[in-house]
Amino acid sequence: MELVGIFKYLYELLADSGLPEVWVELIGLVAAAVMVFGLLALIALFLVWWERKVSAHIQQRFGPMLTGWHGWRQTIADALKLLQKEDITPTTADRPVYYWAPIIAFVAAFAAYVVIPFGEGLIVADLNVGILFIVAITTFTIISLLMAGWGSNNKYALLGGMRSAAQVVSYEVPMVVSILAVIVFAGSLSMVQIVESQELIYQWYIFRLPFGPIAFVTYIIAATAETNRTPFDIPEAEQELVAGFNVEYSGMKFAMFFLAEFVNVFTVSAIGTTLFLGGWQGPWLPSWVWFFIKTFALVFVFMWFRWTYPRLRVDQLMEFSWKFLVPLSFANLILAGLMKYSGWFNW
Amino acid sequence: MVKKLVDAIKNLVIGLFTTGKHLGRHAVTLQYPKEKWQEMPERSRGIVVLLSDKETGKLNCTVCMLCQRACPTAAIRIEFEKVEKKRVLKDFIVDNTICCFCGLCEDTCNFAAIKMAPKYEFSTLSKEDLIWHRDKLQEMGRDVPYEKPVRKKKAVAKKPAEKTAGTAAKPKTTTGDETGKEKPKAQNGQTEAEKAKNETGRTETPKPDKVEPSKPEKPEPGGDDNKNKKDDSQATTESGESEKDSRKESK
Amino acid sequence: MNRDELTQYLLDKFQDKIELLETGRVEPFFLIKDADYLKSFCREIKEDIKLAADFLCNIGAVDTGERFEVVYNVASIRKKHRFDFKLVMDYEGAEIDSVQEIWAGANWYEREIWELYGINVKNHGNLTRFLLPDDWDQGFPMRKDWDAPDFKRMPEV
Amino acid sequence: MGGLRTEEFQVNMGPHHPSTHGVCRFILTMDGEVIVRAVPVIGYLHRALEKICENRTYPQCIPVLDRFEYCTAMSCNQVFALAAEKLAGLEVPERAEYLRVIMLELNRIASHLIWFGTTSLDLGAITPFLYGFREREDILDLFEMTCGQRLTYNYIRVGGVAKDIPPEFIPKCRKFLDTFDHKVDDYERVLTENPIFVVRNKDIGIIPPELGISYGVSGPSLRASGVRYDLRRDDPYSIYDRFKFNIPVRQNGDCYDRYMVRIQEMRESAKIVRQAIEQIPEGEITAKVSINFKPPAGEVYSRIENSRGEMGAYVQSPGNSKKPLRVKLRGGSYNQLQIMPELVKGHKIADVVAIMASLDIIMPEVDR
Repeated sequence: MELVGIFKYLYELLADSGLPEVWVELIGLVAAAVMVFGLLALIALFLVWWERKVSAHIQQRFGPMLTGWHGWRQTIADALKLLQKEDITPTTADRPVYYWAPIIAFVAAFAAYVVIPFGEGLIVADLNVGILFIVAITTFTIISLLMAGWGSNNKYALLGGMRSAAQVVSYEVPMVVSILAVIVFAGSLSMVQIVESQELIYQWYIFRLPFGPIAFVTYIIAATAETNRTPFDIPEAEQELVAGFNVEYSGMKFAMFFLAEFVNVFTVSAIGTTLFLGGWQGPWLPSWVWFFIKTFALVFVFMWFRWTYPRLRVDQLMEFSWKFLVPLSFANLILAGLMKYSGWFNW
Repeated sequence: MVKKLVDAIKNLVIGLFTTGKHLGRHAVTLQYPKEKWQEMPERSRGIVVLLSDKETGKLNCTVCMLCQRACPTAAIRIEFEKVEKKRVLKDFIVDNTICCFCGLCEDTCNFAAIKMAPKYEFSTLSKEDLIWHRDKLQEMGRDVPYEKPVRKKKAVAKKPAEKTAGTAAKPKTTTGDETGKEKPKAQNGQTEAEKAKNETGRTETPKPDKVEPSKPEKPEPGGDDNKNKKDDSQATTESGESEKDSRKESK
Repeated sequence: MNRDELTQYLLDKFQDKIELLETGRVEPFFLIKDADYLKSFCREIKEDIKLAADFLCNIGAVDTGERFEVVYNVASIRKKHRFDFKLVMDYEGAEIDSVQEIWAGANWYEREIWELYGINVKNHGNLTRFLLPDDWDQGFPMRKDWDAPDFKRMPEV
Repeated sequence: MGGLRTEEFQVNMGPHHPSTHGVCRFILTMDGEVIVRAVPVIGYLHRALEKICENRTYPQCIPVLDRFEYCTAMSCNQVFALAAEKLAGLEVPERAEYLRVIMLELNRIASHLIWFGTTSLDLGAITPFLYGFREREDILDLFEMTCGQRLTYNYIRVGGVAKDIPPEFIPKCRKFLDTFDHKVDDYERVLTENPIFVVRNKDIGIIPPELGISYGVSGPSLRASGVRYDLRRDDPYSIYDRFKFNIPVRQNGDCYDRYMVRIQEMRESAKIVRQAIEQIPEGEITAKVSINFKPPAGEVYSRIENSRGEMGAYVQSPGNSKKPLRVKLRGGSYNQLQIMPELVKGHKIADVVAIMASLDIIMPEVDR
């Protein structure tokens, strides 16, 4: 709660200084946005490093070791290297499309954090349609991938872009429907209220049998597909499409895609934590610590998937979504509705 | 259908646990420039070196040209002049850019004059530096332990691989230029334990700081000469204990 | 069938069309006297129940310095025996018949022979360069008399 | 969809592509994600090994042929040594034969481990790749201990082997074999039953037995189609008739069966090595071979069972010469790449990768 206290203090300080109220609001929002941005950039860098370490240890290697303690400075060095790199635009590229694609991916990845509660009271804006906002914003990623695939004017990139469009559209459905099941129970679209409705551990939606676990698994699978990670990383698919949609990107543009991917992983984990794992709720520790522990645990699960499983083929992926995941999630939604209104397990 | 689904989930989880199991294990790799194998296998074929007599410091090479003839890539060139009907070595050139590290030269040599030493770090900044001449080859070979072969009468006609076969005949008379300091060669019907003892006696002394063969910062080969001659005095052959199993550095 | 039986059977079956060569060391080695007979020979050894040479191991051309030879190594998976036969031809107008209809795998071997030796292959259908660069114009490198500016022979010592 | 105009387009897969196992190029004509036509383009790795061999003496050919198929360089040594021995009528001492079998089978395991790694890598699972290479490293340590090199061994020579094994070889080999079965279990746990892996491989790239034989496909790829044909059993060379081992055969001929056959072959090879190190006698390790080895005139085709199918060497000796007149090499990958266009037709682009991985194609063997 100390963090919130600091914010409140600064806010009051500004208000006391005699500025007009509009300005105070504006400065407060900008400050919060900058803080969230900085925090997420740090988290993304950390995740890159962490993924490398996790993969290395799963494969009985060391991973980066030479830069700092267990190579913790490695991603910083990598980011600096990418910044210095020549930014190549293919001559046949569709320039505006090619140029805007990584920016849209980047912005879309970060915008979702406006409504994610990092802790009790630690939220930029508690929208009453928070979850809807997230679903809408994260879908922007498809547009950026499609733009990248089209704008590069490369066959591999085009195949990758098309694959990602098909994939994200297919998996958006089970993901939203599994989220809906939670919303039905919580009775609110606001992230804060969803978290507040699962105060005790048995109230977490993952433990609300029988619909909770099913919704959670559906959500995790759909989220893996949404973030283009193995076993659903067919838009990139190094072994088939070389690098898929970002095959022509280099330098900072590539870094933006890369960071956006990791921010997206963190996003879906954060949403998963908020919806199913009780968000910031937890004893003894400060609320934001609980939030980060749970979120990183989920991120680790995603990484674990990535370094264990092979990749599905594009048609099998669609088949899995439409023939299995979508019916399952809809059935689960009906089940959740029945549970809510019949009063079973309604603790 | 349900059984299939349960099986699928079960196997996915098994896969996760198998990779998860490895997460806690220690890495099997080495951090190369920092950690190295303490000791290369004795037979490891690295760079070609010329061996010289431990006492006199002279090269063992008798300019018989067998290695040059055996080389499949023509990486070896021997230059000699004839003094009183005897060949005298002028230069011995090994082109490491085309050497294929097959070890045929070592196998062919009957005088323990050329060897593929277990050294592998000899990268240079320019291609020309990889063409090594006699002096450089001799320096590289100073600290390489070897055993002088006991020559049978018709050793030249035999396939060289027989030398290591453990079937060599009893030690016989040696020729004049070999100063008779060699150990008796492994005999026929030798037990394995004896053989092992014999071989551990020949292990290379681990000298990590001396193993760097060519240092790019050194400008001319002439400067190399003097430095390495000083090093030569330190080149002692202590009999390595049986550290074969602990080749990886302990952590 | 062991080696002798196989040799005898082949000699009996094809009479004067083939000739047993002494150069073969382990498996029987035949010379097909008439190059035009190759295709029907191949078809017969494949369709004969006792020979059943259904597996083409290898086709290789040889430039002996005087003439070309094209060597076929065939095996039978069912009968588990193996034998070789070859064709001999002059440099001038060297030509073989394609055996792709009998063994589909012969395609690339014949292409290789055409490319590296300059032996023409009739009825092949796809004689294009594949091992050498597409713009290769330095002749047929596997011939004994082939020479090129950057081709070095081993120095004789 | 009557109003929508579609057209085929071409994708150049390779020569610089992560999963073409070297520098192979496929010109794929695609209809969306589906392949209409595939044309393999090879020759990027052509080193004219056959021409080089015509210019070398018999002992010198062996290090050159190490580069023929560097994943199983022992087989390359063996096939050429076998041809030269057949030409000269040499008898190889018994201990040398045992050493050869040990090395060949260990090399087969090492090669299959590479295949295992690249297969999983091509299907997107990166971790098994590293596991495979971890065990391969142990085998390479054994090789380095014996012959001094890790990849291009030059170990099996005409008339025998180059060096006897060091005394610590057998304990170390035994230790490796004892743990190896568990390691294979580990691999299987990650991939074999994994539903994603199964759907990626089942019914993909089916080789009917007749088509496979006609194209000259051999080795594990043919045995997966139900043809029980293994040269170690059916045309025994060396001393393979002394060992007890099974020949794994599967019936469907798809990628999954090829995977299963190879996995089981690793276990069988380990069995052979175990028997060989139990039985190995003392004795000479090489026959008497003159340094000026000159086989009499003749021609010979020798073939052995390599991890990628039948590996053969046709050697013609002109007589009274230290150099062969002609060396023609045959590798299993050559024929397996030839059949690729037939297999990939109608499949997706992701299946090209799966099929190529399952056939275990390696480009140096194709291009030579």
